[in-house]
Amino acid sequence: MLSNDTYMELLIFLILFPLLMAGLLTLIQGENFRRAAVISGAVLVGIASLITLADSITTQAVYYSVPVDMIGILIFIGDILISGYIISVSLKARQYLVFGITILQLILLCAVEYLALADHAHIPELFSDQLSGIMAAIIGVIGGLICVYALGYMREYHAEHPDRPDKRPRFFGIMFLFLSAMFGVVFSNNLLWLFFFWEITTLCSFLLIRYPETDEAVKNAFRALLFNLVGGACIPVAFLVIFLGQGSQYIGLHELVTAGPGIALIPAGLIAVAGLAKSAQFPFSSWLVGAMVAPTPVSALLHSSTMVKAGVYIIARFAPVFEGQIVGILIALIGGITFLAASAIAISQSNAKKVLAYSTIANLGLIVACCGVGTAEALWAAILLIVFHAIAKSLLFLSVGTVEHQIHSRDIEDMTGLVTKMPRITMMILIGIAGMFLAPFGMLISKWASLHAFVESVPPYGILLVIIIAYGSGITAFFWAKWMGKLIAVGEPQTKDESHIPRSEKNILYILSALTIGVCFGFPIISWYLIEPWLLTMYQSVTDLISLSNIEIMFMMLFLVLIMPFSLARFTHSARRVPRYLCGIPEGGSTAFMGSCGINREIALSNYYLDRIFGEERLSRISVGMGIFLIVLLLNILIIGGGL
Amino acid sequence: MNSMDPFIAAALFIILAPVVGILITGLDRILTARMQGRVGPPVLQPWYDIRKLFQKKQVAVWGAQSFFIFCYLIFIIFTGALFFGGGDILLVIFAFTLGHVFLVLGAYVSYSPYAHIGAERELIQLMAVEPMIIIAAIGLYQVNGSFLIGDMANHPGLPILLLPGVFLGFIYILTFKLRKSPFDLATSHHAHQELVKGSTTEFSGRTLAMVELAHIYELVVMLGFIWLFFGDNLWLCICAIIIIMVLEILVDNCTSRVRWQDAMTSAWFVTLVAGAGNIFALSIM
Amino acid sequence: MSKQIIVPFGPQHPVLPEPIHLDLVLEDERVVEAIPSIGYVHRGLEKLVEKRDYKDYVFISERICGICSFIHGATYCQGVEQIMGIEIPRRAEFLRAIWSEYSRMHSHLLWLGCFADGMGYENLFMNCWKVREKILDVLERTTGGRVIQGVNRVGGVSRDMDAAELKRILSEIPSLRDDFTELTRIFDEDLTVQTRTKGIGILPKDKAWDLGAVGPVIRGSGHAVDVRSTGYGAYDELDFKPVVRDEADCYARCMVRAEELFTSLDLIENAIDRIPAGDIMVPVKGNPSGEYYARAEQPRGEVIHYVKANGKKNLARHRVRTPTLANVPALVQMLAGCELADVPVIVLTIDPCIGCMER
Amino acid sequence: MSYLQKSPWIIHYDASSCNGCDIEVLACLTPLYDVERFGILNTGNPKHADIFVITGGVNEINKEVVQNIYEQMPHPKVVVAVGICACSGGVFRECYNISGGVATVIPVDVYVPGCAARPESIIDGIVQALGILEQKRHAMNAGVEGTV
Amino acid sequence: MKQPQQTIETIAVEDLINRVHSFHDDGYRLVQISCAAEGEAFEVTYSFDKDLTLTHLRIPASPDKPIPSISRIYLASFVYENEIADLFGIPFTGIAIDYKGTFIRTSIPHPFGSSQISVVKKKPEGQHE
Amino acid sequence: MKVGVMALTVLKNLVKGPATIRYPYQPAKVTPVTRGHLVITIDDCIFCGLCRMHCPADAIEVSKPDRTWRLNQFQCVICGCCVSYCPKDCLSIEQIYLPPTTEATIVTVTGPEPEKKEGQGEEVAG
Repeated sequence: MLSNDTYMELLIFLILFPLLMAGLLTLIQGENFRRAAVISGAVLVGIASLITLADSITTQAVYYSVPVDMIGILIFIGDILISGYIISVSLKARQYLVFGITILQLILLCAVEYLALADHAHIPELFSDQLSGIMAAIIGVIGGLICVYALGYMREYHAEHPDRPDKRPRFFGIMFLFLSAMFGVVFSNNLLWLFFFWEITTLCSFLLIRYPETDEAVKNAFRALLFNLVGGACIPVAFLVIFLGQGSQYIGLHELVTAGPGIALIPAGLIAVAGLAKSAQFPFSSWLVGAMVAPTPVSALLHSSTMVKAGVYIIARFAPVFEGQIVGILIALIGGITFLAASAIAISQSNAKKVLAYSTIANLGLIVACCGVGTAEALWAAILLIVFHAIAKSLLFLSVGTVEHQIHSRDIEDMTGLVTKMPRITMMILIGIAGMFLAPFGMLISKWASLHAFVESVPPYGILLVIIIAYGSGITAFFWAKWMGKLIAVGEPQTKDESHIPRSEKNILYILSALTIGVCFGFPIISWYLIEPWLLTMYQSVTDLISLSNIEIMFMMLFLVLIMPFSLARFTHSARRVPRYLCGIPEGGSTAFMGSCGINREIALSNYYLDRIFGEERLSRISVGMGIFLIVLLLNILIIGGGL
Repeated sequence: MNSMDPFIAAALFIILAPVVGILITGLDRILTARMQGRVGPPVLQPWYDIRKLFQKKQVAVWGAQSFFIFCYLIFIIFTGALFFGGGDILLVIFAFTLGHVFLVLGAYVSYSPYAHIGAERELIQLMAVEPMIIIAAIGLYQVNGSFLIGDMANHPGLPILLLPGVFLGFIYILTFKLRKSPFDLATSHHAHQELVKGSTTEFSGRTLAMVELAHIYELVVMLGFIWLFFGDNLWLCICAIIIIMVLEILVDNCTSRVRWQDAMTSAWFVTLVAGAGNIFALSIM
Repeated sequence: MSKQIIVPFGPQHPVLPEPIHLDLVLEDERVVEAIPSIGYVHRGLEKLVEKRDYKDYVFISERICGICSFIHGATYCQGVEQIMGIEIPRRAEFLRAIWSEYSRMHSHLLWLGCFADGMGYENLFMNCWKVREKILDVLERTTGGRVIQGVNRVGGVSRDMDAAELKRILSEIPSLRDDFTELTRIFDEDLTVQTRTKGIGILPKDKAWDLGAVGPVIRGSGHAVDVRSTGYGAYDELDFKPVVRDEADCYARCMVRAEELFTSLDLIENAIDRIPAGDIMVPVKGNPSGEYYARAEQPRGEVIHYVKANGKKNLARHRVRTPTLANVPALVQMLAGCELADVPVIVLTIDPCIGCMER
Repeated sequence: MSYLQKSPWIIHYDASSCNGCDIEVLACLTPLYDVERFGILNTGNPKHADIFVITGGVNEINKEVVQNIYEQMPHPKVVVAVGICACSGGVFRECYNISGGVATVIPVDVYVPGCAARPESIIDGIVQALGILEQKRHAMNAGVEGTV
Repeated sequence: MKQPQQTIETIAVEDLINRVHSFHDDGYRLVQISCAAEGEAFEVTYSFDKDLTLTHLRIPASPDKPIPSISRIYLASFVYENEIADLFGIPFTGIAIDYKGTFIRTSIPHPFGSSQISVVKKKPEGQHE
Repeated sequence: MKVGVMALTVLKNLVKGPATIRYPYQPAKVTPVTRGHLVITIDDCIFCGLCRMHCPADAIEVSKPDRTWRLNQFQCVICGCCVSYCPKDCLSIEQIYLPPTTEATIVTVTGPEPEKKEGQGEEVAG
């Protein structure tokens, strides 16, 4: 095992190396050179993050103080630079709301810094434990894969949209900058640092959403910025509370969490609000849907597998504080309502990326609900959800991106019979979807775990969440299954054509599918070696979270599902082919029928969207309303009620 | 369902469920006929039907549809085995859903109008009943303190006394699961509906036989669920199952099919009021 | 790509006993467009009139449709009798009225059954048809045919009912009335039936008139259009009042038919009370010449038989405007904006008799 | 007796009949005649059906429909022509739009006479068809051309 | 009792639309449109109903001369007009829902049309395979 | 609006038992006037051909020289038209309907030679 020092150097490498790469990539213009740089950079980051993960299995949490004194000032200057940039951009775009909030944030931050200069307890700036390890692995591996995928994707993207400015060096630069920031978020112990990295991710998200430079993209980018800033503004407030009330030693994450609810509840609650905004919970959710204008790798990396996870990560960090608290229950309710409402809205969407976006919001909601409940079992489920979701969702996003470039549409309706045109890619999407909602696969394991967790916790609120999940799981089954159906429904078989897909894209998809299945088999290992030890450090005792017999059953199911396709060949040849039943009047081929007025009509079979019940506008209005109500209630309790 | 070895119980289910299921279905058909003033088929008619379907030559739009139906059958049997083997009730429910998703996919594959609409409706049904089934499982857990069906079946006492609302809600959605009027939206026992045979329209021969067989396994599993509401009172359980079955048949014969909106919203409403209300009340107590 | 589902509905479809076709364009399950097409039963039997003796043609006109069979035959005879100036015996007119009402009841029960079946109420279907068999028994006992009676002749009817038979019919009516009450109560009160019929397929009063709807369709929309009110045949002597309802939806049309069952029973009782003695047929000599639009009220509404003769033993033209054809425009109107599940219900509420419609 | 004979499912199609036979076919399902006693179900779907009960003479445009339904039925299958129109075209044989009995379009196995065919007749016809169904199954298993 | 007597008024094609308009304004219901051969020519009859009394309008027609459709006044006329167009080959202009000759598809075009076909066309036993 | 209005009817059906006529184990319903199929008493037939002329379905063929009266039973609609035209009243309708067959059947009834007895044969049309 690595010594503490080498380990720390690894952490610093993970933060600084992508930063270096970012700078490098911004300068590189040649495509081949960039390719080499991105691939090698991604591989290095991936390996380093995996080493971190492996190491965190055996080592306890490690804390590390950066020996350089001036670095705190540098961070502050960084904060000011970010704010300055945002201010200039927002003024240029006449986004005065953004401008105002940034100014507010800056003032708060200056106040905090002033207090910090006056009274500064020495706490370790960086740390790493099992949760950081897991997060780092997700960022490193998935982030790396997505960056490599983006190489091929962005080339096609610009070939398809010649009207949009080709700023690929900058694009990859920001992607790596983002990776650096994400590592910073998960390794920071000093909340001031964390805030700095947090703001960088917000900025990266803003820059990447507006990458297409269309009016819509710019508008949505500012909306994302605004919502994240509103949330982010809560963090300096939390700092103020810490510095004014509890004492500066609690600016350390570890110190704050272990201090218990008495001290930590108000700052934790405030930071959690920032987390809610970042992870696009109602009422903040609309920014994430808008963010789908960004190129697909961005959606995959920032808006489903990593950046939004930062939001839930921070809530998960404070989960032990929330256990059994009204604040926690409110957060859990926000998560629960988000889960239900976003899933329901996903039913009415036919744009594949929007479906994915809403499903992401929904799953983040479920994670938030678990964290809000804050018991060991709930947290266990939450972390598994983070892992499974990150992998399966990025797989889905990337496959959809690939399909989009082949069929020039991201509408699910246009994916009818994709299985004959692109069997491999379709298989990947199917695995991804199965991973999102079907029994032996990842998300369902966690859903099962969260049900187990909720039923016993904080009665009767836990039951409320159980009821929400009960409804939500039926709803999720609906929209995923209809998508699956669309993919495999074959009207007239199309010619198989997957040759245009760049090899790098394909390989990335293979790896991600393998990972999706792999974590299903490997989740007990993740649980035993990573999550449970981590939970043990947070909670004194952790009961048997998943019994061996249930794991056996899940494995049996998984094997069944994986073995089944081998019987497919048996069925494909035995039957006499007859055209589909069209009330006895097929006409020319088998998808047309002899219609009225002497017109031969093609059958068209669109999915159901149940707009009247699950319409986007209607449900958004209701759930944003509820979200605002709950957030206001939460803030009231935190600020006016003083945390009760 | 006392402390039998889980594997033996599961094996017994796989062998005996078709026998029991076919007898129940046969009696169901006779009773239905009698309620309509007819004589009805022989008791073993479902058995004849299934055997006949196996004797027929296959026709299919695409071969893959049989594959999905095969998966459906296997997972329904797996669900049942898990259930009677005394496994975790939530896992049983999820396996059950998985099985149904395969049925739906089988219906989607053919890209046939009626099968497609049937599949969509099958999903609507799934969406309508899923909450109640999960809530029933949670309710049973609250009473038994265990998610294991093995423990629930051996629970001394009557869970139904604490779970009247859940039981009511469960009976309500049982009608969906048994594909009986008024909720036989996706496919019905008789074809006189707007969807021809709905989701099963494109299946024939062996494939259809597998669907029928899976329905029979499903029936036994669903009746097994009723069992859990009565703990270890064997005779009471059997009486309850008979009464409920007769009641379902009566309802089947006393109602027309309703539209999907009514079906879904009413199921959700009943789930919310009776089911969710019940478990919420239990958690406060 | 638009979120539309385009599917064929019919001609072979289990919910339709007869072939008619609709192109359905759906959004989710809401019908946005439904264009009917027909012609799957078109035989062209009107042409046969040019070949057959006008007296023998009665048997073919009866076979225009197996449900409205009797009234088709009777109306054809009325038309020919009119242009030939034949006054048929009063008793024959009464007998025609009695059989007409029986065939109306058989048709309405058949319809109520199919309608119940169309909304998935199998048991009700079975019960309606069970009662219907009682009507068919009477028809078979008195005419020799269950669905095709074959008793109409130009100049009267070929079969009489003796006093014993009339008495027997009278004695059976109370039990029929009980059966009808039991059945119509279900259509009237059952919750699930109501959710499927009330407010579905609305045909506003003015639209119904403008679209030329006939029979229970227009009477369900509040117009008292019933040709029996004109008092053709024996109806001038019978106490007849048309059944009218104002709801204008599927429920109204259903209830019009249900209530007409009772009206028919009353008419039969009435007719048996007043039936005069005498011949049932007058001899017919010579060939017809002239033209006439003969009207009668079928179970489905007003039917018009146009007969045109030019002194030969074959008529020159026979044209049947059947009620279903007249109701097709109304159907198009009603289908717009309904749910897929309501399509069979609405299609059935015009009581489509495609055999009639396409001849 | 094989299982095929114990569970014959029918599909009914009205090819230009006058309705008389149609409603009698339907009447067979109803309480008074109740063909479900023989395991007969009206499936309404060619892919589930064993017996094709067809009424009425075939006209120009439903020719294709009849052929299509017949084609979509899985083997072994039999066709029962109910009523004289289906047998020979009946009174409408000479109409310009009628091409004759069902046999002009698809092979017919059992003819049920009557105008309209009585329910008892139809039951007889279907029962007779069961024997033919069984023969066809043997032929099919023996691999006779055109049956597999 | 005898059926009521009927009045048939023959008008010119040009007057048709105006007359039908006035019928519509007077609250008449369109009952039917029929067509029959009159010697070599055809006559198309429109029947209207009010208070259960029929009134008929008749116009001469021929396959060469299109008749203006009244479906803009009475939508219901489209069924009859399509039917006459298909069976007699008499063209109508401006039908609201025009099936263009596919309303009733027949084995021979316009069976009732001027190229009068003979009824008998089949041998006595026509049921052989 | 009530739920379960049907229940009463259902129970009544249950109690009363099925209304089914267990055909073919029970005889079919017939009435004295039921039109089952057409028969001829060939002895009385004078082969005038009136029945052939008026048959709406053209099911009858009469040949005076051969003294045959042929009925295509798969064309006859059993309307009874011929019965009413028959000058010798030798045609009649029996109540029993014809059994289904696997081949379309034509019944040929050959009349007796003036001194011979009746002969009846069944011929299958190829």
